[in-house]
Amino acid sequence: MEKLITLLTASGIYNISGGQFVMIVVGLLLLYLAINKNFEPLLLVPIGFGGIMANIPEAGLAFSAVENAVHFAKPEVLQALASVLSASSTDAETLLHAYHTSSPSVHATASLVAQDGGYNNGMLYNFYLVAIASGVAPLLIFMGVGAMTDFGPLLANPKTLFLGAAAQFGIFATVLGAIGLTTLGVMDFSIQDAAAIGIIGGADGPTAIYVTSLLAPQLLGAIAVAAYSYMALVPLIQPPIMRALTTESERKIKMSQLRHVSKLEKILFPISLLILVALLLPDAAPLLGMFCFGNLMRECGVVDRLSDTAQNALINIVTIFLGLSVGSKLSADKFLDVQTLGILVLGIIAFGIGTACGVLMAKVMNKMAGGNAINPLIGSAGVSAVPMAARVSNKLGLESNSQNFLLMHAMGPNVAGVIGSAVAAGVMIKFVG
Amino acid sequence: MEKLITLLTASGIYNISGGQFVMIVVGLLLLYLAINKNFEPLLLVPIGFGGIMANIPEAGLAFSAVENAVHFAKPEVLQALASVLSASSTDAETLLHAYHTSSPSVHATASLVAQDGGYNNGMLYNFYLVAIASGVAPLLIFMGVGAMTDFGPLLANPKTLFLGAAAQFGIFATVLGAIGLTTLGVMDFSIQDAAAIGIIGGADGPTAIYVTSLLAPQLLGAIAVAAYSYMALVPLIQPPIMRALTTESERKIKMSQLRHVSKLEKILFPISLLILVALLLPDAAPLLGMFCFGNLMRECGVVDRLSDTAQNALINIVTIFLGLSVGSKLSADKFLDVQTLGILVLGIIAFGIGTACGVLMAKVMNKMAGGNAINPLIGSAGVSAVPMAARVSNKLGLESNSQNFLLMHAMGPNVAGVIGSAVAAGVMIKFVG
Amino acid sequence: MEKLITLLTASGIYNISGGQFVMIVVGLLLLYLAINKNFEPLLLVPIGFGGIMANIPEAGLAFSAVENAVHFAKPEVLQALASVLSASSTDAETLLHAYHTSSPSVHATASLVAQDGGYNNGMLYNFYLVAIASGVAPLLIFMGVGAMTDFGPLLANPKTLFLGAAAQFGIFATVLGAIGLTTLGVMDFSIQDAAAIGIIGGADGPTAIYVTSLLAPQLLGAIAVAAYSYMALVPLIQPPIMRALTTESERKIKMSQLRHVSKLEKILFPISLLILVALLLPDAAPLLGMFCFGNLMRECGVVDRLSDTAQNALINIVTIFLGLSVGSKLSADKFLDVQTLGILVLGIIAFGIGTACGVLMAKVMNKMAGGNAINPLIGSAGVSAVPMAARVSNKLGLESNSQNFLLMHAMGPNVAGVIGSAVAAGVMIKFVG
Amino acid sequence: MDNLLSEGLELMVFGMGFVFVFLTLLVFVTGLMSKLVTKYAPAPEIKPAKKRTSASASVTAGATAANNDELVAVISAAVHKYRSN
Amino acid sequence: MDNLLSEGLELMVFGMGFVFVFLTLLVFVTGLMSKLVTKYAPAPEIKPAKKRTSASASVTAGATAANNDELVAVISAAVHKYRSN
Amino acid sequence: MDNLLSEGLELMVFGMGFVFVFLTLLVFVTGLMSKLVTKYAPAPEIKPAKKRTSASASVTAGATAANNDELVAVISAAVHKYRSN
Ligand code: NA
Ligand code: NA
Ligand code: NA
Repeated sequence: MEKLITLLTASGIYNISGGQFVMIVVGLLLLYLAINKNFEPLLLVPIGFGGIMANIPEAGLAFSAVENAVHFAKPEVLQALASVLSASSTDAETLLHAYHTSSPSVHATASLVAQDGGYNNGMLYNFYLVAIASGVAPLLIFMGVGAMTDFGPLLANPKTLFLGAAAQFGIFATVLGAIGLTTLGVMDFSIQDAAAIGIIGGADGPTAIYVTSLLAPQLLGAIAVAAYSYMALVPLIQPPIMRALTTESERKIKMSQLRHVSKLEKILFPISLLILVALLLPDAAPLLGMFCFGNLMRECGVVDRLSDTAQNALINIVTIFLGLSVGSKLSADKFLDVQTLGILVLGIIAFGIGTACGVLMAKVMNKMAGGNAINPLIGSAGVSAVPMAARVSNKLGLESNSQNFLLMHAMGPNVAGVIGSAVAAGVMIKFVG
Repeated sequence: MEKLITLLTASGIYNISGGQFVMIVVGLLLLYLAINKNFEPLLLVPIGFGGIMANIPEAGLAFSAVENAVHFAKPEVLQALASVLSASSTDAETLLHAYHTSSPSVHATASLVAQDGGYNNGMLYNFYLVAIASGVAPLLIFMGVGAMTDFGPLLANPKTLFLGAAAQFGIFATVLGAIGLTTLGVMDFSIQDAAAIGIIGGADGPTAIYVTSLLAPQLLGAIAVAAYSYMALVPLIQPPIMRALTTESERKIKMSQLRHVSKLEKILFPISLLILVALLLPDAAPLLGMFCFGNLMRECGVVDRLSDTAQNALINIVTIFLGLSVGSKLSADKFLDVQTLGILVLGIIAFGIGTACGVLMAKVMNKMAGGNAINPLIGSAGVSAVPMAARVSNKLGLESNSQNFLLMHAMGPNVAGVIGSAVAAGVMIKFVG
Repeated sequence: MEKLITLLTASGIYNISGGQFVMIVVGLLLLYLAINKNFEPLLLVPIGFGGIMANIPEAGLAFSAVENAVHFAKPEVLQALASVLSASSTDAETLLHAYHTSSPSVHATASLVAQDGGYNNGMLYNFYLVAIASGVAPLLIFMGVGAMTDFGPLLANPKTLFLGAAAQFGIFATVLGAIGLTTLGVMDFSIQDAAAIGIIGGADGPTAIYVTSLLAPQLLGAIAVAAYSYMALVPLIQPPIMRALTTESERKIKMSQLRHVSKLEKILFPISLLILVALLLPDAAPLLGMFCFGNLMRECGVVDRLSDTAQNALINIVTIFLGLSVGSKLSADKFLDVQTLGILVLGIIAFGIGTACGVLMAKVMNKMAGGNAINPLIGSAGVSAVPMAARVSNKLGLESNSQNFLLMHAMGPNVAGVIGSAVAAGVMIKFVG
Repeated sequence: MDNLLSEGLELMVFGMGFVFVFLTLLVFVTGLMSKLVTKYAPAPEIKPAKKRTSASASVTAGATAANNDELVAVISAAVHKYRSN
Repeated sequence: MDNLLSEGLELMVFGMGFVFVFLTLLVFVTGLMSKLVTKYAPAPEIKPAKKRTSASASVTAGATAANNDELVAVISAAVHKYRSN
Repeated sequence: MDNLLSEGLELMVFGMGFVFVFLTLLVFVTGLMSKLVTKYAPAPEIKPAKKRTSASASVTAGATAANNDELVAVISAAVHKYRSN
């Protein structure tokens, strides 16, 4: 009988909180968007599923050993934790606050105390530690993306790098926006939070996750979900902005064909980029270094089996763990916050500003080049969101001129946007990290 | 000359113990069964090889740093270990007992002391820590199995889930058997040991390893070997029981064809199952969560590259490490014990009872459905052992009626058995974990 | 304005040291050799790229948390480090020396202190810890190589094992050479350094890395680069030695065709080898154990999916991390040393002596077998460097007799050389480890 | 000892009971789900894919099957032009 | 210094000696193994597979090659029926 | 608060400025690199491969494409002989 009561009182249905219920619904919504609407499914299926698992009541899959110990609240364990954390009382909130603000060495001791008490890290928390807290998963995805990227179109027309630069204005404008909301008292973001939110405008998932895990790990769930959702929404967000800022005649501009790029140029490009990073912005070295490494493996032609693994088995394995780990941060107490709303609003503004600046920069460049050389529609591709944004440029071009294929021309600013936001990320880490 | 003596006295042949010799023979036997008799070779080849490596004298591949330090017995290191372990003396047995029963924080300190003394974890021990002690390897295998499983036959005839439930009786009967032997003084199993042994009757390798690593890690070697061996022996163990419990006319029953199952049902099933687990039995969440995740990746159709990796590269990598890690627990002192004999006997009883209950349940369901709808031969497939048990059902059906193809009908209870034993595992972990 | 100065004073160009500049050039040179000259590109591309990343100023990618803390020199952190390291002063050199010679437990404490101070392990340092310091990467590569190796030619003519033994003389002669240079005061190598350098003569990359990581980790960069470079140079190094030591008539000797080797023999060989290792040299058990395991997976025919993964996805993933990790040891302070010069010179001598001894042994065996049975050109393949050395034997054979295909005959000593150098590695680890 | 035995018995009763309750619920949930699917999304095999396409065509124009076909055409044209100069 | 040199010499003698002893033993063991195999399991290439099949046919009926062929037939039939309604 | 705002502004100015400076430099470096390549290694598509082959032919004879062709021939011959007895 006692066993039956144990079973019931430990069941999910007996313990579920309103927040957990809502977050499970959010997880289901993400799965719906990913599967039915094709929203970046490679990430949003694992994130959504991880989000549901993270909110299973009593399972504690997304919690650390200390958090689980505090949740189950054995008095002697709480006492021991309060002692190592120098917390003034043993109530949950005080202990958790002391734990989350403790130094790494106190953290390690508290973890052992919780384990001595019989509590362990949840499965998803371990995935998070290994994949994201260590920084390794976003870097390996960047390496795989590098191995998938063809810099040919960019090398054929290096000036498109300026479009990739201009589109990053969305990032910095959003940082200012987040700070503005804080100054007005609407939200409460630190400068680190603001920087991480801004990076959503970079339209690059792994960069956003990497920067957020360094600057504002408590916002990881919301920022990653916003970043991937908006990347999926690029075909909805960008066209109105692009149409509003360009004239019909500009959209009709046919660009001259790209020159052929030699194998040697493609091999030398990632090396040149790496050295430039090394000389100017060491803080961007992990991200851009791994990106260049992947690209060099692709182009050098002598390590095809490594390049193939980086593009397939390895990036797939890492994606599974990265997605589940991000999902583990979709816990009610972190996600169901007015901040998340702020992040969603700011994120879409960042996308919009980035798109607009890319298009405006393309218009300027077109003017400077005589007015008939650069179709401003390719400017929006500078936000990155590879290859979706380039496809959107191509689509709008075809609407105005059914013989105007802008895809390859838009791939230049598209990959330039990846470099641009990684550079912006490095600046953020340098200044506010 | 001194060097020659060093070499000789450190050689395996000089140091080999009787137990190590026997265990190397056991390892060779497992390799023979795997390679020549096709006994679950994917697991038993790595387990057998790992078992041989674990018993190489003086190499200490399967031992932790502390165990290696105790084996080589430098007095000052033993003294330091005795001090941190609060052991009353420095003899090997006392130290090892204190080490194995120490709390995680004392464990960590002892490990550092052993490393300060110049000893390290053996290679296989490290594999064990990463793959099994962390719990990750069985979970990833479950994810891969989920990605390989087609729930179509089960969805076409959900009542076969009852067969998957009934067959789990073998698990609980065996727990009682193990306790009975202990009460009679024949064996000495704790309730945790009994629960882990019972899970052998679940006929599901990763579930057995996961539960055992949580409840009775010292029995891991014997339980894993028994589980995989008996799964390989399903075509020998089941037929006599099936024949004894069914009449010729029952075995001739031809089942109506299964209805077509839509893609959407297949997508919604893993999600429904996950939510049921979340609401009722959070302790089964890691196992069934990863299983459902793998199955959702398979069915949703938008993350095929992840599903493909989960079914191939990832599950293969994990299988290699899981097998070697299990093999590392085939050390003489743990395996050559009367308990192992008890485990082998109880394990086969568990299989037998499970098979019988599955068949009897099918007979009951057949009676309730009018006596000519369900061929009781598919009941035995409820133990899981996918897809071997379903093939056995099919084979016996063909013997009675050469036009009677039961394979697809038996796949329903077969995959139901996987769910059933994972639920049983969750109950065990809840009650005795 | 202040921010601008921060940016400039933290830039690479402001901080680059001469050593870092030179090492970046060395990294570029390695990439050039790998890509343009096809020097073992699978390893030298990652090593070269890792070497460049390791020398990015201020990024600290190859440094541990403690090394980064010492570099950035916050006084309170230095004070705390000096205290846990019991260092007499807080100047960089003293602290680093105390850190590098500290016991594992002090090491762990110092690492936590540095993290408390806000410093972390660099990305490449983490790769190094996981891949090489743990010993796992070379072992997994050995497993993959085992899964790629066909012992058929060796089994058809087991006497070629003697050639694989003789060629290891290069290893031990080089150890003596390194010690000689130290005795003469030219260099300053410990016996451990000498042993690790000698292993270059084994012409086997993973063995060299494994032994060096155990005996002389500070030499890892130089030794790995030397080992892989010389393996790439085998077609240049070996022919003159082979021509000098053989007569034209010897080079014309046509060897009788190899007998057919049965599947069963191929299955039993890795098991026999493992047992011999277990009985005689437990210290070679990790290396040869994993090698035999890989080969058994290949030959047993029942775990093809594991063998396939070991040969492809897994070995590729490990190669990427191993290469980057080795590259992380190409930091200026460790590589730009007169010792590196010594290592390069001794390494090539080791190769030369090994080649010569292999050829001479083959001549002796040919004499003993009647003078017309064994072409001495196959002796040089005993150094391993699979399959390059066997190809060189074949090429020189064809030069003397255009109908003389020695490739299969040379594969026997070639794989015997792998076993031989792994045995030599075990002896080294036993005696000086 | 006696205690252990009663614990084992209890484990058997509750364990087996729970397994049956859980799988019975799963039978009902699955049946309900299948019924709802057959009722509200009846088309076998082909509809879900179609539905997904049409539903999302209005939302994420760039990423749907329809657009993918179009895309293939575009890329082919582009690559063709790009290579042929 | 002198000590180091003598240690190196010793290492060379014992190391090289051990390598030769080990590989010599391996030559004998391999030769013996091959002889035994040729004597007691002589068939080249084809027998081992055959032997394995027949040996295990009596033991693990469900998992042998013979049964796999049968299985393929069964599954084909089953799938055919299953799809054709 | 005011402080935060000014920090944000500064971050925007320097951040955006740096991004432009960096990418501008990259435009120049890339352009220069392309010019040098076109000047000193002008052949499109085919030369680099050829060059690599010929350059390394003299250095690492055993590992070049040329030798690989040769190798394939050799192995074919060897395997053929080996199997045909
Ligand atoms: Na971007
Ligand atoms: Na089961
Ligand atoms: Na060798």
